[in-house]
Amino acid sequence: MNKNFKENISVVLSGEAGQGIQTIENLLTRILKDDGFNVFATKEYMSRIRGGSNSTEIRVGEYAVRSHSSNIDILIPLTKESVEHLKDTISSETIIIADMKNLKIDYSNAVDVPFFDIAKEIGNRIYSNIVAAGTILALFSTEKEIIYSRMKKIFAKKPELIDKNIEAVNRGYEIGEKIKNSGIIKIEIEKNSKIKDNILINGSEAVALGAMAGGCDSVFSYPMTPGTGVLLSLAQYSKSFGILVEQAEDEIAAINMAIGGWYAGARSMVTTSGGGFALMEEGVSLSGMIETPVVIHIAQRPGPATGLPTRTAQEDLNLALYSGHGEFPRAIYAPGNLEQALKLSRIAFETADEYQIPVFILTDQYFVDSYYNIEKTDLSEVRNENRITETREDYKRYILTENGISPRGIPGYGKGLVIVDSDEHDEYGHLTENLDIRIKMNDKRLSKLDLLRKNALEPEILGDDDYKNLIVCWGSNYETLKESLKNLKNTKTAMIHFPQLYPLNYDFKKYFEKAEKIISVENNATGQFSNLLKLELDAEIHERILKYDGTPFSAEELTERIKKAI
Amino acid sequence: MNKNFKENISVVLSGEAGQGIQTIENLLTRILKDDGFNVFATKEYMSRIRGGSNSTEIRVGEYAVRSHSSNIDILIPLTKESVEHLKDTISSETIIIADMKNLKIDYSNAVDVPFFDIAKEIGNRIYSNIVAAGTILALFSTEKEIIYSRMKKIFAKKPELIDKNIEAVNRGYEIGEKIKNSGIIKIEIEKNSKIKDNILINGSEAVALGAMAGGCDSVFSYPMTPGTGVLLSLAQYSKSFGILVEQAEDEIAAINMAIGGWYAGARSMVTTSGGGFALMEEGVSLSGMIETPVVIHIAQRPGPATGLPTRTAQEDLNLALYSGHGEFPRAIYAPGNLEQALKLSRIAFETADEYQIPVFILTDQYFVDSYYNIEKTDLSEVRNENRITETREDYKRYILTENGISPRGIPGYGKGLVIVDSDEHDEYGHLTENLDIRIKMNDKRLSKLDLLRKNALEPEILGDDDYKNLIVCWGSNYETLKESLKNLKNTKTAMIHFPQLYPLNYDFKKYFEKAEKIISVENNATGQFSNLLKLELDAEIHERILKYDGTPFSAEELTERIKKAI
Amino acid sequence: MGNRIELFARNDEKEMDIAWCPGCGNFSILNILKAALSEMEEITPENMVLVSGIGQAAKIPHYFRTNTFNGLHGRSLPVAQMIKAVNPELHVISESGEGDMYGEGGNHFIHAIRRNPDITNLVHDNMIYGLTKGQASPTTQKGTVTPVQINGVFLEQFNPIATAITMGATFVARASSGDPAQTKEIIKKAIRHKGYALVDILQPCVTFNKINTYKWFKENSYYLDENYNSENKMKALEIAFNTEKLALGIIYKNEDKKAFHEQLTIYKENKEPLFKRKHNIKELESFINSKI
Amino acid sequence: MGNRIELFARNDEKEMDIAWCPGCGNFSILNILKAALSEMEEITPENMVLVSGIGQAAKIPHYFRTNTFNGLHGRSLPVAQMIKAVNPELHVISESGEGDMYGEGGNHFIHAIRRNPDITNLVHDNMIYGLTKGQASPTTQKGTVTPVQINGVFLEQFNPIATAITMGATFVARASSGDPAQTKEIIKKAIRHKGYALVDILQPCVTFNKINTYKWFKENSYYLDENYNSENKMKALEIAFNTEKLALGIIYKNEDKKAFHEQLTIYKENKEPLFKRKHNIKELESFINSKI
Ligand SMILES: Cc1ncc(C[n+]2csc(CCOP(=O)(O)OP(=O)(O)O)c2C)c(N)n1
Ligand SMILES: Cc1ncc(C[n+]2csc(CCOP(=O)(O)OP(=O)(O)O)c2C)c(N)n1
Ligand code: SF4
Ligand code: SF4
Ligand SMILES: [Mg+2]
Ligand SMILES: [Mg+2]
Repeated sequence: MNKNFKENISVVLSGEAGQGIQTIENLLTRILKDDGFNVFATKEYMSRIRGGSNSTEIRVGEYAVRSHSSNIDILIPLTKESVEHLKDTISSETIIIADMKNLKIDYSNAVDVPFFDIAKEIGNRIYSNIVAAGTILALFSTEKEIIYSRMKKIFAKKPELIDKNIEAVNRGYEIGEKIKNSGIIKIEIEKNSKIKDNILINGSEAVALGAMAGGCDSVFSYPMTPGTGVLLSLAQYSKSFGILVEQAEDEIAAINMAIGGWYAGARSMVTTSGGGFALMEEGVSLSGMIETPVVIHIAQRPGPATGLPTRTAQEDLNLALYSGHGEFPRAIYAPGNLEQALKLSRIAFETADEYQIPVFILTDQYFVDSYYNIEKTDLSEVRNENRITETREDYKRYILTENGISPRGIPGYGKGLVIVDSDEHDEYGHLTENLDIRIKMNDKRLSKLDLLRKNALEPEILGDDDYKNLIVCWGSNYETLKESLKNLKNTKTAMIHFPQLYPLNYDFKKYFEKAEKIISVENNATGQFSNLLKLELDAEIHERILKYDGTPFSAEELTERIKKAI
Repeated sequence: MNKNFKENISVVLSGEAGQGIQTIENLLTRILKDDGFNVFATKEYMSRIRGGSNSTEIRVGEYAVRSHSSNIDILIPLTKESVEHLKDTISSETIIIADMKNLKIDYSNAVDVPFFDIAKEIGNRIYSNIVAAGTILALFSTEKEIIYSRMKKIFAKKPELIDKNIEAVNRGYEIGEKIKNSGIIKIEIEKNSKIKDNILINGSEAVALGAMAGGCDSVFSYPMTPGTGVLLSLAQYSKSFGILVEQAEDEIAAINMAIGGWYAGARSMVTTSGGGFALMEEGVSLSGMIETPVVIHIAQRPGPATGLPTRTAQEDLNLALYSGHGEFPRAIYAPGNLEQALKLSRIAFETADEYQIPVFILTDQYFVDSYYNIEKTDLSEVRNENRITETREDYKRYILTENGISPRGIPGYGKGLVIVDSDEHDEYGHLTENLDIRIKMNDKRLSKLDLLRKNALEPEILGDDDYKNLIVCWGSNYETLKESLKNLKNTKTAMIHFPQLYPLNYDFKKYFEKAEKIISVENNATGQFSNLLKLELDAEIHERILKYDGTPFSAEELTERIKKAI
Repeated sequence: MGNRIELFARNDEKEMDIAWCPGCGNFSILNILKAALSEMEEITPENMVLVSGIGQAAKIPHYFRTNTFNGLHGRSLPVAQMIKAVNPELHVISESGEGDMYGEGGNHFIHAIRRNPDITNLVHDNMIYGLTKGQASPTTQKGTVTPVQINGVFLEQFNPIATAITMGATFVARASSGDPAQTKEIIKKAIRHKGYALVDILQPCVTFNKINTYKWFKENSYYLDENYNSENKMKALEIAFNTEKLALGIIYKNEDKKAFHEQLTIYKENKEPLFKRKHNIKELESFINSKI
Repeated sequence: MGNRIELFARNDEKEMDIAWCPGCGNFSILNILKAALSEMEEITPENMVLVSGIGQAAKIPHYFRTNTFNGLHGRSLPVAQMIKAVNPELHVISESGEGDMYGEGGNHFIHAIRRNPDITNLVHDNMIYGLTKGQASPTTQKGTVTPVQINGVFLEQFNPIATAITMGATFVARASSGDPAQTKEIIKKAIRHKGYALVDILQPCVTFNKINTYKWFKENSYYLDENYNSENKMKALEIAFNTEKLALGIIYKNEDKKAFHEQLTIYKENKEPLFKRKHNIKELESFINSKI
């Protein structure tokens, strides 16, 4: 069963919640990156704190690997159940490295390593995950110094744990070297020393950091998986950057707090998931009416209702798109990768500020929980603009202007008064039932949509310029589809990815007019974005590739489904 | 300025909140109906309890008059401001009957009647509205007996008021007779003695009574204009029919209460307006997930946010259509007239019960506040069906069936247990993270949409069978468009009205394919139903006639706009 | 009697994969509730409904054999109240974590009490958001550091006992998951109480709450005296405000108030649950047609 | 000083069309608030914000000259708290009807108090839903018949004073719209209190509440004694629970608690409101690039 791995390899670690799968995910990805590999890690987990079966998939490559693979090259299970749990993705090619005896696993393509016995020798069964990590690192021929130095950083706050953990890694490493030398597993993936300077973050962190680049100085949130990641990141960063982090009593409070924050000059966001956002809709409408910005991050998960709380989906585009009663403009961004997340979260704040509207950042569980290395970021172009105006004495908050945007004042800055009202109002902001003013104000608000549309971010097209088949996707399917496209090797095929989902520039029709066959890829059961494309761009989607079991597409799976569809 | 009125006449009464405009509306419509006239009354009012300017429009006709007219034949103002308020609708043809001196009104086409002085002679200025009513009734030559008998009914609970009021009516009547005899105003509208047996209700009452015909036995609501009317009606009817009426602490409680009610075997509804409904969306998603029915009445008003609380709009179709996170089926009905309201509210309960989904009844302020006479209703065909099943021991709430519908049990009825869960669940209703079951359950839920679609209510087509122009409308524009179509006298033009907005049977495409020009009529700024028709039926709407100033279309206005559009 | 406990066990109890951490106080509460119900002959899995929200505690109905409504986070009380109202023959228990009940569900908590519905409200109070991994809940103690409250909680701790009494609750108790025997008795009394009954149950979360441990709860609580008069509201409040030492037992009780459903006119003449009633369509028709 | 009252009057005050009924208690509250503010030199229309929800009471900011946030029904407190938190230089008053504040907004009410934000919460308590035409509110008296509660309200009356004290409010008062002089003084103290201050203001609704009239309020209320010690929580609660006779004045006060914004780390070193701060993009860039 000797196997050679060249371009890339996928290693999956599985076990129960509480067995420290996340610790090795963190350890391995960082160390392998330090060693010059491209890394990608994604996890899938159950809605529980202990037990069950979770897994982390780590892909390591010579070239950037940035999407989930349904192919497991090496599986390291820490429970018997987790093998069962993954049975559909284990192939005849998969090599299992496991404590076969202790786990009572019976499998032909296996390398038996007594992880648990070794851990117990070190002093505690819980070290078994670290032993396993050592084994893997040996297979990658990672130097000990690189390992130790990263481990010291990771355990910096718990120095008492370092010795035992290093012992565990060493013991695993020994075994890994034996495996390597035996020739069973041979990893020949090129390293690139530049990669060690890459940053390694996940989607939540990218959204949080991007928001900060957009000037985010306050976050109001009620915890909800998988939206909480952004809250936790901002809380953590608030140590170094002055960020007001407040957990609200419920989601309704959260969005009203954020709007109150913006009104008084802060730049606030909320972060939640579909069910929590459903409670915020009246607030979205308030933002639309009083033209006070707000930035809303929704990390999607499968519904309806509680659904599958820790799984992934793209089911809440319609929810965001049509949220709030009445009619008013909004913008929706959906990052396709970490670079986009950094950029679009920043832009979300800028758009909110400029157009004075609610702005959405739509991600999903798969996206926020996935890590990979990206190049260092360059913010030198970022302007620290704050469009608030110093008010004059007779300041009119809703002065009618040509493009619908009225200079936004805040209380306490200038001589004027800032009056906002959720009722229909006049230019000063005072309640009115004058129906002519109503029409003017409604037109004013909606007219901002035209400008938004004109300035909509361009979609990205990849593949054959001279395409016949065009595959449309949004959000986290970007990198997966990119990999599939490469696998496909089909000329005449291109992909198009929309970083901004709404509104769209009517010019974008041209991309669809060229295509003979249009295929969409979405993680939902009804094709929500496909419908939007029909409404916005008259695009007729010929085939919809949909998935709604709570897991992301893998590149392999998507390749196959596209092949069938073309 | 002598004027003769033949087929129909419109009389407008205007004044401040608190001046008893509603009392005369009630009095006049009922008495005129008793006298054999077709009557229609609609009011427009400000969001305040006293003061401001409100008005009631009463149309009286030989044939059914069922829509707002922008034409005022006779105006009876009780304040000077209310004349100003109506200035755009007063034409050179309008006759004003008013206490010119006291109101200090200067107008050429006026009949001066000292309503206030007479009222003071009777004992109190507040009788002026009744004096005015008397004047109008004399113009219609309504016999005193008819007037007295209705007044006795209306004042049945306050017998001490009857004498003064009858005196007031008589005094007004005398003056009316003089005007009539002078020939200034001559009303020659035919009476029809059958009409006196017609029922006279408004939209709120029709929705409430229809719901009761659908078995509604409980209502949970947080007050919100204009949705409160249905709550008040049900509260009032609960005296004679056993209905549980509970005011919830907020809208979130209301919808969860209603779902709890259905779960335990009651038939519950909520009633609200857009902003209140925005808070219910998580609950809608719950209903979709646990397949526990709920009926939601939304009386629309202009948004966003608080908007124009007492005005009318059709802005919340998208809100209902896309409400709730995740994907699940729903049905939306929107009555076009009172007969439809009686029927569709009943059907809403039947659909909710049969398909175990959230079902919407969409109305608007104009609709719920308008009165007219309709024929007596016949419920002999109504089956008192309750589809709940007596459970067996091993009852599975979500047993997979061919059409997606599982027999619905309730706790305490049968030997089985009824387990519902907002998480993804297995056939028993227990939480699961099995992804195969997830797909099956999601498919099961969504498959109900196919059946709903197949059984969708047919739209109604009126006008030339051989149409080139097709005018689409929904909800309360039905009767207005009908009248406009009559005015239009254009052959080759037909109208289509959808009592069920969603889902639509794909067969309905045929109605659009035939048309050369399709025009839509909606009370919103974006054409929400037009977009839905594009998505559902591929209908391309060529022209959208939209109105969003908070007032309904009048037949005259709509006629003009259609003429331009054709 | 011993056998009745089986009644409330799922058929597949052996294979049942419980999502709680080993050592969690929830296990104990699950067992206590089963034991309490098994000792109440009037209750069967068929004539009761367990209503819960979302959270670790709120998973409890899945480990039970009974009618279950596992609804939305924070929304168990509106559901529970109206299940009881439309069918008073059912025994209704609304059960969830304290975040669910006092945080997201806070408005329902205060207003449900005002109705005095005849339901039992069991709250697993682990002073933390368990399922979402350890953020502060309304009852989290000041100073507790969490991944969100990185500098420690400084909000006033929510006092469920005092709040319930203030709102006019008719049965207010505190119990501990660490003491099955007495907690069982408290729960039985709560269920038998005719009106709204709150039992706030102290429950260690061994994973995320390292402050309020089994030991801490033991050291910081005491049982009310046998002779304690639970009908004195001011006294009860005084006890409730003592958060140095948490009182266990029935802190306040008032048997004189009618339950919500007992005040409803729908049950004045007809005691039948709504689902058994036939609507008289003929009568409705005449009623509509009388609106002339 | 007399002149300062003009400061808070709208320029178009003459033409202003006030939506309240003649005789409504809201007029008096409007005037009292203007008078109170005019006597507080530290406050100007520019450095304060009046935040309201929706209802008759909530229209008050429109008859005022000041910064205004007239938001959603029930949601003034979340907005008001964070306006203060992001700019502590502003004086923030959150004002609405009791339905707005204790009904729809109930969850914010209880949890806002736990934060002790330095805002003033004025509640026009007319014991009825005015704007929606007379349904019961949380403080509606038992027995009141309304178009929805056709057989009379039977829910326990919500007690805002007792609730606020129970939640740990640091300033809790009741006042009457019928007594401008004393109410003005109470409001001034509430505004000057450093922390959350509730003033529940009894307000007759002459149109929809025929029970709790001017006369009724007069006959059923009394002022607390001059010597009354408002720092005794249990005593304050006892007074709060006496709903036969409603106490007027400052019922409870606690000056020892820090306000919300005073506890925030963002103000530990830098006192500037957030809008004045420049974000250091270079520093952020290095921070991001250090995440290797
Ligand atoms: C509307 C909504 N908001 C947030 C969540 C996420 N959520 C699930 S459980 C929970 C808190 C659980 O805490 P608690 O009620 O104390 O229960 P425990 O897990 O501690 O038993 C939260 C915030 C949700 N499911 N729905
Ligand atoms: C979400 C939402 N629900 C309901 C309403 C309707 N509404 C407006 S004001 C009000 C009650 C007002 O009562 P209160 O707060 O006591 O003020 P009052 O009018 O008595 O001064 C209600 C229910 C609304 N505007 N928004
Ligand atoms: S996280 Fe806490 S509450 Fe949840 S199961 Fe584990 S120990 Fe129990
Ligand atoms: S309805 Fe009542 S509260 Fe509203 S203005 Fe009139 S009297 Fe005042
Ligand atoms: Mg908890
Ligand atoms: Mg009120």
